[in-house]
Amino acid sequence: MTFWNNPINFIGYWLNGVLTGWHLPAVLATLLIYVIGIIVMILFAMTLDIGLVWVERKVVARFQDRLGPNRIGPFGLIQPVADIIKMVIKEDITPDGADKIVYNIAPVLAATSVIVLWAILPLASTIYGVDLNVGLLFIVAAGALGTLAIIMAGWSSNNKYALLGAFRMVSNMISYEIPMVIILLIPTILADTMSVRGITQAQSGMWFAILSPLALLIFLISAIAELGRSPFDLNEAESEIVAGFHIEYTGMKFGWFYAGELLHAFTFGGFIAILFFGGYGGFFGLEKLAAFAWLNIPFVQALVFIAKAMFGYWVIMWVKYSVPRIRIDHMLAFNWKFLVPLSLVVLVNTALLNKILIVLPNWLYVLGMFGSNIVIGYVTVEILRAYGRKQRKAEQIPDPQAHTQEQAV
Amino acid sequence: MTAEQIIFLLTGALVLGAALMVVTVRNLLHAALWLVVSLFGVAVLYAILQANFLAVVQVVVYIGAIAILFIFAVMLTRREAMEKGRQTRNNWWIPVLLGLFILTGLVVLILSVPGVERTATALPSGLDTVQALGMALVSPDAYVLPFEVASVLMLAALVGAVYVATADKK
Amino acid sequence: MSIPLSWYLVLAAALFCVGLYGVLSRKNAIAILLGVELMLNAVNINLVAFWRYQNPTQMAGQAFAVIVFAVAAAEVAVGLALIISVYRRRKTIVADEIDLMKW
Amino acid sequence: MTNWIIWLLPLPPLLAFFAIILFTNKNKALSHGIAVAAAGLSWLGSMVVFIKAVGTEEFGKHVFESAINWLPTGATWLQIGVRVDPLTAVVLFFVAWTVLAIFVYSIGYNNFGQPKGDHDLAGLQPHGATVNENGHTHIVPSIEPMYARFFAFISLFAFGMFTLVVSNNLLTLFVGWEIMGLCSYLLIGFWYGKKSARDAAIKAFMTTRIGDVFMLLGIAFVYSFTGSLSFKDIFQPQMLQALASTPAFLGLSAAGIIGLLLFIGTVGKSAQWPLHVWLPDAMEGPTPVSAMIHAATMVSAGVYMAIRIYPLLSLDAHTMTVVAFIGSFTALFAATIAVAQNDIKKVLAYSTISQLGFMIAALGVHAYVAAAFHLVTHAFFKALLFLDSGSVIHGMEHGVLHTGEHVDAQDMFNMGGLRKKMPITFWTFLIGGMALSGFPVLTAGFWSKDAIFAEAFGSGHLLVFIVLALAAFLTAFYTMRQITLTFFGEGRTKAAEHASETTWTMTLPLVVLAVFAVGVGWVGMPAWFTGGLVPDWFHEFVGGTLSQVPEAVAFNWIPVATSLVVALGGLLCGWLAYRKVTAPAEDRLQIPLLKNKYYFDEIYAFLFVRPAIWIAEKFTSLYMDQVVIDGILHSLARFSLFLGHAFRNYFDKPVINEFIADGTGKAIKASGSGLRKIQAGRIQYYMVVSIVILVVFAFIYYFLKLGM
Repeated sequence: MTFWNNPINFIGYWLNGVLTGWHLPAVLATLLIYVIGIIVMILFAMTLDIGLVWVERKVVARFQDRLGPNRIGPFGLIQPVADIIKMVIKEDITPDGADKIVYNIAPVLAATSVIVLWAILPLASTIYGVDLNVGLLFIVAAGALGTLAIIMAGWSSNNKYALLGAFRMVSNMISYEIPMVIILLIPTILADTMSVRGITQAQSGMWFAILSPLALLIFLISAIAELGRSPFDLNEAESEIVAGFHIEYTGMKFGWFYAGELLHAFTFGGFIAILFFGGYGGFFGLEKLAAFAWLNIPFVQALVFIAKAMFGYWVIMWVKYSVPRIRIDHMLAFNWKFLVPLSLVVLVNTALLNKILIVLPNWLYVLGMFGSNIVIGYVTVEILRAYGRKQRKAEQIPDPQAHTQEQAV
Repeated sequence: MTAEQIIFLLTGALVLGAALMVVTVRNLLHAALWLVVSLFGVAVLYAILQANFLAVVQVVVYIGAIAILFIFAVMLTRREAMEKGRQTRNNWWIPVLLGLFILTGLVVLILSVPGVERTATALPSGLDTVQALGMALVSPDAYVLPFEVASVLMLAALVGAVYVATADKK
Repeated sequence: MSIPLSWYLVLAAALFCVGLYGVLSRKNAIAILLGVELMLNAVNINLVAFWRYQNPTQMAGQAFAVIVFAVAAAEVAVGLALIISVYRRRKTIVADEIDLMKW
Repeated sequence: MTNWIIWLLPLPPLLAFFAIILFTNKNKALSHGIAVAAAGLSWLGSMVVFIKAVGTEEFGKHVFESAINWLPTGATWLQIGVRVDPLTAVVLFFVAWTVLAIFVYSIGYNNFGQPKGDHDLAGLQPHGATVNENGHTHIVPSIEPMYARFFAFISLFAFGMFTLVVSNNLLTLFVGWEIMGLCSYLLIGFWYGKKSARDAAIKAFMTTRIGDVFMLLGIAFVYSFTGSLSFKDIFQPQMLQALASTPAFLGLSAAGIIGLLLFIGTVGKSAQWPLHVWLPDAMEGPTPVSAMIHAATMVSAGVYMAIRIYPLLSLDAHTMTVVAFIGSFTALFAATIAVAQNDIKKVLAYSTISQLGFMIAALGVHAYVAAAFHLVTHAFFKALLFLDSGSVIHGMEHGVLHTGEHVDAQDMFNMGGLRKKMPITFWTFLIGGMALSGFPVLTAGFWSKDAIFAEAFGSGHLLVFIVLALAAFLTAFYTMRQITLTFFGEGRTKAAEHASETTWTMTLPLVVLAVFAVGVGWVGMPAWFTGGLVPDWFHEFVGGTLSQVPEAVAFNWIPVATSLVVALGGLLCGWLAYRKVTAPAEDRLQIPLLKNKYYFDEIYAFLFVRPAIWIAEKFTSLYMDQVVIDGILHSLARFSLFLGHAFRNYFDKPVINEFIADGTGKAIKASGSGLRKIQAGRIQYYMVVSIVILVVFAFIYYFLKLGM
């Protein structure tokens, strides 16, 4: 066990040695090491978050045909730091009639709900917090915490816009949790495990994105909804409810929400990478070749993972900055009438085909899975088209009354 | 006093304290939030008991669904929730006595059971509790029937809730 | 590993009694439901503890805990729906005031 | 493996029956597709079994048999199962072939592919449809209205036959037997619109029922005696010994009684005198049905059963005498009637009866193998003949529809000269006819009949021999008569001149069956003809069914000469007598006694039917029912009425109403108004109460437990 192939355990081992060398009881030592590990993990996430602020702003700028932050530091790299300083020194307001405790807990909880996700996020084959055998459910649980945080924030601000925003957000999250959970079952079926690492390793041969592209699509959509980003950002629709659930928050409390959202987005990019693009590994068996052994070095893997996560994150941003917001009833209808049934169909299809085709040679198996998804997608699109046509026909019936009035005028 | 015991005692204290807050605080929304805390503590207990699945599901179901439902209900019936009067009935002492009585009885009973002081043995190696639970829930010679019945119950509850809660249009 | 079974049982008993107190003493119907939730959880703790301490390969405890989850969810959904519709009609959710069913 | 096939043999037709009845009855093509496919499957299976059977050495010693427990009878089980021994194998062979042929034939016979009739009704024969072909309209045969139903019925029929053949015990044999009885009823009355068809159906059903009842008695007797119904157990030597040695009443042994009872079943099923009356009327049904019932399956089933129980039958000399007598008498008697019939199908019907008589008679003179042999050959050529007659009728009907002239399409005197019109039918009919009349050497009929003669003569039953010889002569005679009237000479009606050959679905089965009608005889050539070069395969094979193979009778020139003479002589006479005849008037044999079948129907009507009706109307209805039974019922009613009044006035009103009912009501009311205070409508109040009570009881229980 060297530092290079198993850094976490190596450090842990070393620390343990040191602490017990200081005559600490073993129990305390382990506890201490766990605490340290947690802190390190949070710090890492947060630093990454600072980077994300920069990335986000740059990408937005490019999408909106601007330059973005470029004054402070090379390419404005120091800009986020400036932002943070600004937030910290801003006045921290707690409005009258607000439910103080809840109001103050909410942002922390919001950020926590994101950070806990990092406990199961495997940066590399040996760099990860824990390897839960219920990892995927853990994601959902964390999402539940996020929901709670938002509703707490919205309610405790004692502000109708905040409450409305919270209601919207919660209805949004709860309803989009359903397709997400259903879709999370698909990697579970394909990899025969809910452990995130297990899923990653199961994709060393073939990405699940290829075995089930529809699942990837649905997961992406519901993830965006879960994040409450455009086009599902009704919780903070400026034009309607000013800023939604965090309308009353200022300074670093707002900062928590903001940071939380960015990190959340990136984390979901990471989960997309893990669930569908083979996470830190998954070069279609390339890494098994001796020539590419260097791909298995943990740090390389971590870099690979971050790159893939960035890709997912970028897609999310892409959607956010190019798709307009949709109305809430449309959003819920889209979920209940389209996304949930479709995801159920995909789930059943995957479950059946996976059992049936597994006997076939590998390439046929992959082909079958992919083809089936394509077929389902095509059929869905056709159905939608037919439905749309029908609606258009229904709307285009000319109203003679109006016509005559026009003539009268 | 091992680390585990410390954790257990902390969690237990959290659970019980939160539960007490649930039944005593006046602000109903706080009560709901305290419920969340208490249930989270229960989830931790499950984790200590190495029932990962249950721990996570506890969080998903109770905090993600039930607590949210409660909070919604509280908000929808805001007028009541916000009124700052006493939230307990006049003869609140009867339940107190009853509770204490039952508690003592139960504790006496529990402690009188032989072998109740024993500690758990390590899980048999190679036992994937999640997989085993899944098997148990769907294998015909185990609990598939209760499982299915429960799912039917869920469906019925769903329909009923929707029907009851929709404002009757007049 | 090092926790006696009795601790769980006692904790569960205490939680149960607290919930019972809540159920019996609170005016507000929603609060009563909260108490019920506590009691259900107490039961679950027992189930899981026994699963862990008796025979972990025999999944009865966990299975029934799951079923209790389902039942709890159903109970809350229906209960709250009822409360809300009662609130719509009678503008109250105080359990004692909802006594149409008496003689 | 083979046993599996045997078990599954009857299944496809049954499935086809249900499939057609339940699902596909709207779609004609699909229906007959299913039916034929099912028949084909059973055919395939039968062939496999047959070939395996032939391939097995000493097959008679180790037959295919498997049984399962069916009904628990106290300690033991009543077993049912399947058994294929040499006899079954050959029967299976011809059943499979004929059934398949008939199924295919039915497609054409029911005018598949023809237009729907102008005014066809379900339950009536198709009357033809008017089609407009390039300008001029003309009438063509129309498709059967109940097409799918027909195939469903014959499928069920086939199921019954296969079940009967492969079953290894009397019970399932009887089941198949009865299923066929039902199907014959359904199929004879297929055109239930016609009164004649209805009556014929009922007649057939009732008449065979008489036989079946006795057969059931016989089965019961067997079971009560031997405690088993499977042939294996019954035919054990010691069991047979016991049966033969146990005296029953009438000076007959148990074996004799059982044999007689079962044989009466055969008499009914195979239309032997005196239960023969149903068969000619059964010609009302569609021709494939006639072929099915009267050649291939049902009547053969009777004989098959008789042959099957031969070991039992042969135990008692008296029984054998009865069998021999009935057989030979029926043979002659039916032949004489057949001579005078003009309906082409009726002739065949009576010839069937007489041929079956041959078999029974053969059995009666212990000619086991000969009987089986004739059963097989007859099944082939008689099926062929029936299908041919159907084809002829079809052609005639075509002519009738074409010319619009109203003549009976079945009356031979309306035919003539058809050999040019329908060559295939003619040649196949000729072959069949020759086989029937036992045209020497070539045809199957010759060999089987010759075998019977030889056995009868060899075993010294001279009377039987002579009677059968006469019958054979008549057979040849009326066969030639039929051929001459139908095919030779000139068409006597416009319809006959416009008759046309039928579709391939009808002619193909004819050709196939014709091949067998000739070929199947050669497997049974006796040693004296082949000079021992080829052993008498059939004799060896089927004889193996019995415990020891019966030795072939020594060659004797008398029977051979006889069969030659009667066959050729009969044919010649027939030809001479009828080559010029053009009208019934010129037929010298149209004497009333024969035409009216010795007035048997009338006699039965007088002896049984009318008395029955008289008893029903005069005695049972008027006296028994209206006076005795009604009287009893009425008095009962009065009594109970009186009783009811008494109860009401002296018990119900005062005691029940006043005291119990109202009293209870009042009491409950009072207590309720007292108790209702408790129901506060407050859940928590309820909960507290209930929990307190619970706790109290828990504690009581706990301390009691400690106390113990």
